Amino acid sequence: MTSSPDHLPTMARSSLSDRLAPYGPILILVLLVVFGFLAIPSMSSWLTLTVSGLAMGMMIFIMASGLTLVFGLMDVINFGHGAFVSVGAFVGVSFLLLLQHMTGAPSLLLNLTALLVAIIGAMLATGIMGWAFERVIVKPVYGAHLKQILVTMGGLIVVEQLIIVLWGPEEIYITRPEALKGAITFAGAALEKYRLVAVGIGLVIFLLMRWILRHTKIGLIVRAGVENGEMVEALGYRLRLVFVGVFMAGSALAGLGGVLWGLYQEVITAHMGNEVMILIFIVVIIGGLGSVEGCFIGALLVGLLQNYVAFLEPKVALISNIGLMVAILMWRPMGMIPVVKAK
Amino acid sequence: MLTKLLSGDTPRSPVLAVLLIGILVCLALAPFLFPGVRSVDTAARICIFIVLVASYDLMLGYGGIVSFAHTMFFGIGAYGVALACTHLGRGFDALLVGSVAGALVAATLAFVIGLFSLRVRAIFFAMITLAVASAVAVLVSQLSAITGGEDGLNYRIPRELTPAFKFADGQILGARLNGKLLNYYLIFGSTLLIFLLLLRIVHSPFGRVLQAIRENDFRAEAIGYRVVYYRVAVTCISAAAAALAGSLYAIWLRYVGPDTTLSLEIMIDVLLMVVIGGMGTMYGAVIGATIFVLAQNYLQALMSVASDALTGLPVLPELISADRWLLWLGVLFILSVYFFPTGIVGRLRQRRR
Amino acid sequence: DIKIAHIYGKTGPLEAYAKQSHDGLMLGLEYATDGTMEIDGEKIVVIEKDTQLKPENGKVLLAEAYGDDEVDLAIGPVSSGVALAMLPVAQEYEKLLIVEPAVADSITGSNWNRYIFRTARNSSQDAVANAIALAGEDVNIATLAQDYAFGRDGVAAFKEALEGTGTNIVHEEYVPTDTTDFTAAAERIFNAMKDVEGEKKLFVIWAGGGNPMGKIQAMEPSRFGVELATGGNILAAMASYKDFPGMEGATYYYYENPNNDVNDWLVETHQERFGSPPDFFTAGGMSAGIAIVEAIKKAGGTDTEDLIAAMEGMEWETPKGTMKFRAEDHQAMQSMYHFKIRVDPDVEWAIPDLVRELTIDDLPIPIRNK
Amino acid sequence: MSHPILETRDLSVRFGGHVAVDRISCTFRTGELTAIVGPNGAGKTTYFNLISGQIAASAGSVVLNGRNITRMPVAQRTHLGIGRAFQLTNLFPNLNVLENVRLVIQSKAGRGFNMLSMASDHDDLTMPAEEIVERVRLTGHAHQPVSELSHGNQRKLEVALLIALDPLVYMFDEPTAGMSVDEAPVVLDLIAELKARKDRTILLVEHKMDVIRTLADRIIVLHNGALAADGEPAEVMASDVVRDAYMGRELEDG
Amino acid sequence: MADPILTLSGVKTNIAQYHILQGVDLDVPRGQVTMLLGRNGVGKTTTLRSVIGLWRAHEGTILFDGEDITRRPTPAIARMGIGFVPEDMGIFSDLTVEENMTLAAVSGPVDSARLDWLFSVFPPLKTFWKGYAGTLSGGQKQMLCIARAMIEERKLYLIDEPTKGLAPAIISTMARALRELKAQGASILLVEQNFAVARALGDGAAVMDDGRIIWAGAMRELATDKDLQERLMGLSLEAS
Ligand SMILES: Nc1ncnc2c1ncn2[C@@H]1O[C@H](COP(=O)(O)OP(=O)(O)OP(=O)(O)O)[C@@H](O)[C@H]1O
Ligand SMILES: Nc1ncnc2c1ncn2[C@@H]1O[C@H](COP(=O)(O)OP(=O)(O)OP(=O)(O)O)[C@@H](O)[C@H]1O
Ligand SMILES: [Mg+2]
Ligand SMILES: [Mg+2]
Repeated sequence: MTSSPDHLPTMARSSLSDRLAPYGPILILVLLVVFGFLAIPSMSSWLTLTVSGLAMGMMIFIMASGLTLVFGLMDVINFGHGAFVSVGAFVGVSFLLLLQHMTGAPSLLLNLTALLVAIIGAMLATGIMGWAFERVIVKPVYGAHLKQILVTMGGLIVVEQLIIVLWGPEEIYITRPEALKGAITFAGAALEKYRLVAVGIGLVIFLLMRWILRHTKIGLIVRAGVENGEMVEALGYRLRLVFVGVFMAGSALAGLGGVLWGLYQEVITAHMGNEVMILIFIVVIIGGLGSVEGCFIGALLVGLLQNYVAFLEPKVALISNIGLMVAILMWRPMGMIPVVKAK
Repeated sequence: MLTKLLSGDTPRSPVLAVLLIGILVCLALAPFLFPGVRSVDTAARICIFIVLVASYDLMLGYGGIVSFAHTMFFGIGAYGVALACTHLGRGFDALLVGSVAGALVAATLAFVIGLFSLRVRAIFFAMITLAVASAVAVLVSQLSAITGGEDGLNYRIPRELTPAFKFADGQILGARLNGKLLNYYLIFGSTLLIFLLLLRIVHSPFGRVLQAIRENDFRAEAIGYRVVYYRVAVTCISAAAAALAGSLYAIWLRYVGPDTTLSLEIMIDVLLMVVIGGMGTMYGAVIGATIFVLAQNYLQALMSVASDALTGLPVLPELISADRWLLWLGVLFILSVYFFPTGIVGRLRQRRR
Repeated sequence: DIKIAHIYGKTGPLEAYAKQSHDGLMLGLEYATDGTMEIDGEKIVVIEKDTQLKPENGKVLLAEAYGDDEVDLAIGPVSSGVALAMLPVAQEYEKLLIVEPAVADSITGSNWNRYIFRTARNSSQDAVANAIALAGEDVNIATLAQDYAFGRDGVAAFKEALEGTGTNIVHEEYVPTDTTDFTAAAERIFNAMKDVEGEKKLFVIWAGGGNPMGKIQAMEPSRFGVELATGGNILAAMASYKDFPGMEGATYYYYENPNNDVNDWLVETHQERFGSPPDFFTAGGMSAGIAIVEAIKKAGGTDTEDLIAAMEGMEWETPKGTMKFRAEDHQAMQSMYHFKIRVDPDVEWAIPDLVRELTIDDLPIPIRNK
Repeated sequence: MSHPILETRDLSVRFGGHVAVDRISCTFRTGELTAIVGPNGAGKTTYFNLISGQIAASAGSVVLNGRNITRMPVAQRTHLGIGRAFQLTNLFPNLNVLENVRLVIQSKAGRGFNMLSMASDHDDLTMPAEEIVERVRLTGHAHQPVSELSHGNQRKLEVALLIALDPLVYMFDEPTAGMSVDEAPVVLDLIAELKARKDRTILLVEHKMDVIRTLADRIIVLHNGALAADGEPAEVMASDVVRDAYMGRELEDG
Repeated sequence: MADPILTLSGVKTNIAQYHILQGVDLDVPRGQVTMLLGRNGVGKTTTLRSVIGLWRAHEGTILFDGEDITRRPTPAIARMGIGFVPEDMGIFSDLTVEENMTLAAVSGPVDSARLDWLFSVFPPLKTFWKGYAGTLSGGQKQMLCIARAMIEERKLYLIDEPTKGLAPAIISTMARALRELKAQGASILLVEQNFAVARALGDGAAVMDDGRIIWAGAMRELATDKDLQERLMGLSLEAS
């Protein structure tokens, strides 16, 4: 028996809005799709726009997921993330060009194998690059946002220039593997095959990340380490190792995103990664820094909204993403699913 | 007296003092020391960027506010002068109206953004400013009838400020005595004035509050400072100063365009200048702007010399070729943050302790 | 010595164009001087300056070239924005600027001054040539362009050129410049065209990356009988045209299309020196180089007024055949090439087979500098 | 004891479903020192947060000098006379000790928006700051950045800031926690001095019974967010609530 | 007595240019509670941090369980079996209570029997198990921090002012918990300002001043000898 006083806090019933709050982001997504359905007169257009919007969102998610991981877990603002996307694309495309006999053949299996090889190659390359990046560039500036912005920006420039030195300044044009060209028509709507592959890969990545973050300690160690690294070390974890690992994983994800994005664009340049950075940042921010789920939903929202708006009122598409971000931040100033709650 | 002028912020390091005096002398006498279109242009740009960077440092280094919209304010000032010159005709009144209007618009916009979004976390504020800045850039591009769109605007400034106006014959030390010279001294004088003013603000009681807010805004509020008001105030001041820098730039260039005044690239340059020089030390702006603008203008030339010297070796000339100057600028980026974590000014002052 | 400044965006996103342009310029000078690089015993010296694609740099570099380096004339730049900033400097220093390869109409239009000549084609030439290539009775065209001044002007010029040809413009679609997903635009276009009778074409005017052609093709426009059409591009970009066999349009230059001595020399020399055929911007650079030599020879020196007098109305031979500086706006009138795409698996890019050379007389280009 | 200066009426706050402060109504008079006790998590700090404005109340009101301040921002309450020292040290870590105190005095003097004079010229601010640093015996550290102070000295500075603010209502949240046995009296003496002035209201959260015994005029007990007892020290200390919920068994020697 | 679990000899630690520890010699006997006492700012915290390796001793040696740990990296030291409760608590406020505890169980999943024991000592942890640590009250944070160090068995606990901010009832239960720990065979080095607690818990005591240990001996001796207290700490502790 101990003599601790019983302390039972007074609990009040939580209201409906309190209980609905966690599902808010999903609800918005659903509402958006319904809105699209009501606003778009043609059923087939709606289907085309919805599916391709979701697929676009999925590609953005893959590119953004690495950033949100590094950003949210390690509190590192990596403006150089775009460089990894570019490098991923260049390495991946180089592999695909080497495997032209496989990509040129009209066999889905051969095509996908080639794609897989390209992806693995790109992820390895960007992963290793991430290791170097962390060692040389990011390590001295943990905890200092501003310096991170600058240093990673410097890294971005250097990597872009190195790409130019290695691959030359010209844009490289490529075509998708044979079996991934064209679209499947379904109920009068054209669903691009390539986008369907992107949806598959995106889902796998999402589920995998979720599982790792929920069921292993890595997420905890990193989040705790950002707040108080000394204490995590004093608990017995080799924080540096974990940080490097997470950074490499984030970079490899960017590389994967780069391959997919490069194949989607069918043209790659050294600056391609940086050009999507604003979009990626928007997704990461509206999702809530560090939240994989938020990033996922945010990316889908962006993809869908962009398509709907561009269809309904192209002028507005100029600012639809920015508008979305501002609106979401007004509603939830910390993003849709904030990971960092206490202060 | 001098200390008063500098608001009590003496360089506190002999090396720094020498550097600053050197820069001051070089800028003050630039047209005579380095006659030549390019070098005088570089000097003028250094001046303008000193104002821009110092105004940014006020917000960032002292206010602890990260904003990506600073070039937007810069652009507003520049477009203010450009539009006034286009519509009011050629005259000093147009310059004045343009500058004042630009500064006012910038401050107002800063006020609105600040009021709405300075309550959210710093990083979100940064992103919101980024969004607003890109929205403004889109707007400028869309309103091409007024702003010239991507092509920008060419316009005429008072004849007294152009090379065509010769107020005396002949040259002094290679400098032609024409309106361009007057234009340069207009820029230089304004820079000096604005810089000293900013220096004073930083060392005023207001500046101290800013510092406190940057350290711990929660506690600053608890000892009686309305954090939001101070943040909004500093954003406005900083925006107005940036707009003035933009006006000076517009007067100097006689051209404005989105790439020249609104691009994110300039924003990053400014950030870098602040950090190289030393955040939260007004003098850092001077050092940072000087070094960076010089590097931007002359790194390429320097590299082509180096690359010529290395022809024949494998890969190296390719890496050092003048076309790869950006690569080395990037390396400079990284190294400067690495070796001058507190900026050059911070480093110099520290060594003395 | 004869000093010439080449001021262009050597570094930055347009690096590849810049290199072609410069190589072409040097080849042009070489060709026109028979390899001596001298005109009447005076050596030609070319100074290169990099604008980094920044207008403000273009301005000061040009001023430096005229003022400090005392060049006789200048050439450049790659980007129209930079060019527009540079125009007043030429006027201020009263020296020549030959614009190559920036295309904006306003360079020899509303922002023109008498010190400006342009060897490059302007957007109208592109638009008119494409209009001729696509026009026909019972042809219905939708356009897709970027939503800013350049895109809208291009479409306007294209429409103007189509007037009276019996061709219908069914729909104009404008999308933000940085668009990467063209699903919505394509849906709108398909919806607009699906019930139209007759031949249906989608004409794409696009500058910079994010080329929409492949993405729209992936949505199978053939379902609605819509064919894509666009102008020519650099060879690397022509690789992606392989998905469009039979596509028609008009191009500014493809090395197999012109048939003249200058071009033969260019193709041969370029292969020899660089191991590749000359590209889109190489020809323009060369035209400018030859123009300079011819003009100086004709004027008998480098005095600006003499040069202007010599160049107005001057005709000279280029890889694209005879060009002529129109006296009114100093724009070089030149041929364009109506092409049809052929795919040859052994060639890295799609081949724009010549259908018809559109000569100066075929192309009614409006004068806009008044 | 004179007129009531501060009053809370049915003050409550909820975090999600958890009612952390539950309808507390209480009046505080000028010159009185009220000790607030209660188990950890009873809501003492939260009650303070509601009064000084760090947290917005879910229901109820705070009245200062007859004026309803429930919806006012923190800074404005501070100017009206509510001052607060924090339980977890909360200072300006990279400024030195003197500058920390000076900032408070400057705030009181209302010179925050003075932009065109030099801060170092304001001797009328610096001198009182030096005096207060002296009073908490930190003179030796006056020019040291706060981050370099030991924990105990940071606690002293925390109290110094409140003294510099000199509000009508002083709120101390465990001021002596982590202070060594020979340093704590410095702070306790300062509080005693304030009490002796009779023109200030003092609220004190404290877990150390001996401190409460010597200083308090009145004790209120919070438990599970609600007011569980209110009255004379001796009487409250003897009550069952306090015995059961708070004191537990006395520490026996091992 | 048996060999001490922790021995510091001649440890000198500098922070930046300040010489904080000026040669600390200290033995922590196995299976005992050793109190580290002294005025504010004499270097108690610095001593603990030097042991766990968060600050580096520039001179002298630190032996733990017979091994020299002076130059080892912090995680390695911790994994040898040292639990550390820092002065500023070092809780992870962005993690929930549960996550804080899970993280502290370095060698595997949380042992539920041990967790139940901790819940009985610190009931609020159970109540707020899913809540963010940053929203806990000051005392609750302190409890979490101590519980976190105890979640797994350790050979030695370094605890910096654990009772600061705890209500008397909790202090007494915590004291019990520490005694139970000791009964399980753990050794404890405890910095404490509350002399009543020190007296109740301590087997041995060491008093610091100016970066040195100026007295070490049995707690009982210090507790009963008022003169000694006066001499070491400048006042009589009995008063409180
Ligand atoms: N980061 C630092 N930089 C410089 N000096 C420091 C730093 N941290 C602590 N000190 C100094 O080291 C000395 C010892 O500090 P330490 O925290 O070990 O004291 P302590 O005995 O634990 O005191 P307390 O009881 O107040 O916690 C103090 O004088 C303090 O000012
Ligand atoms: N922002 C918050 N979000 C959620 N719960 C909170 C928040 N702030 C406080 N609480 C809860 O309210 C309760 C009261 O906390 P409070 O800090 O007021 O306790 P206290 O009486 O000061 O305790 P202590 O003596 O330990 O400091 C605690 O259970 C705490 O978990
Ligand atoms: Mg509390
Ligand atoms: Mg301590």
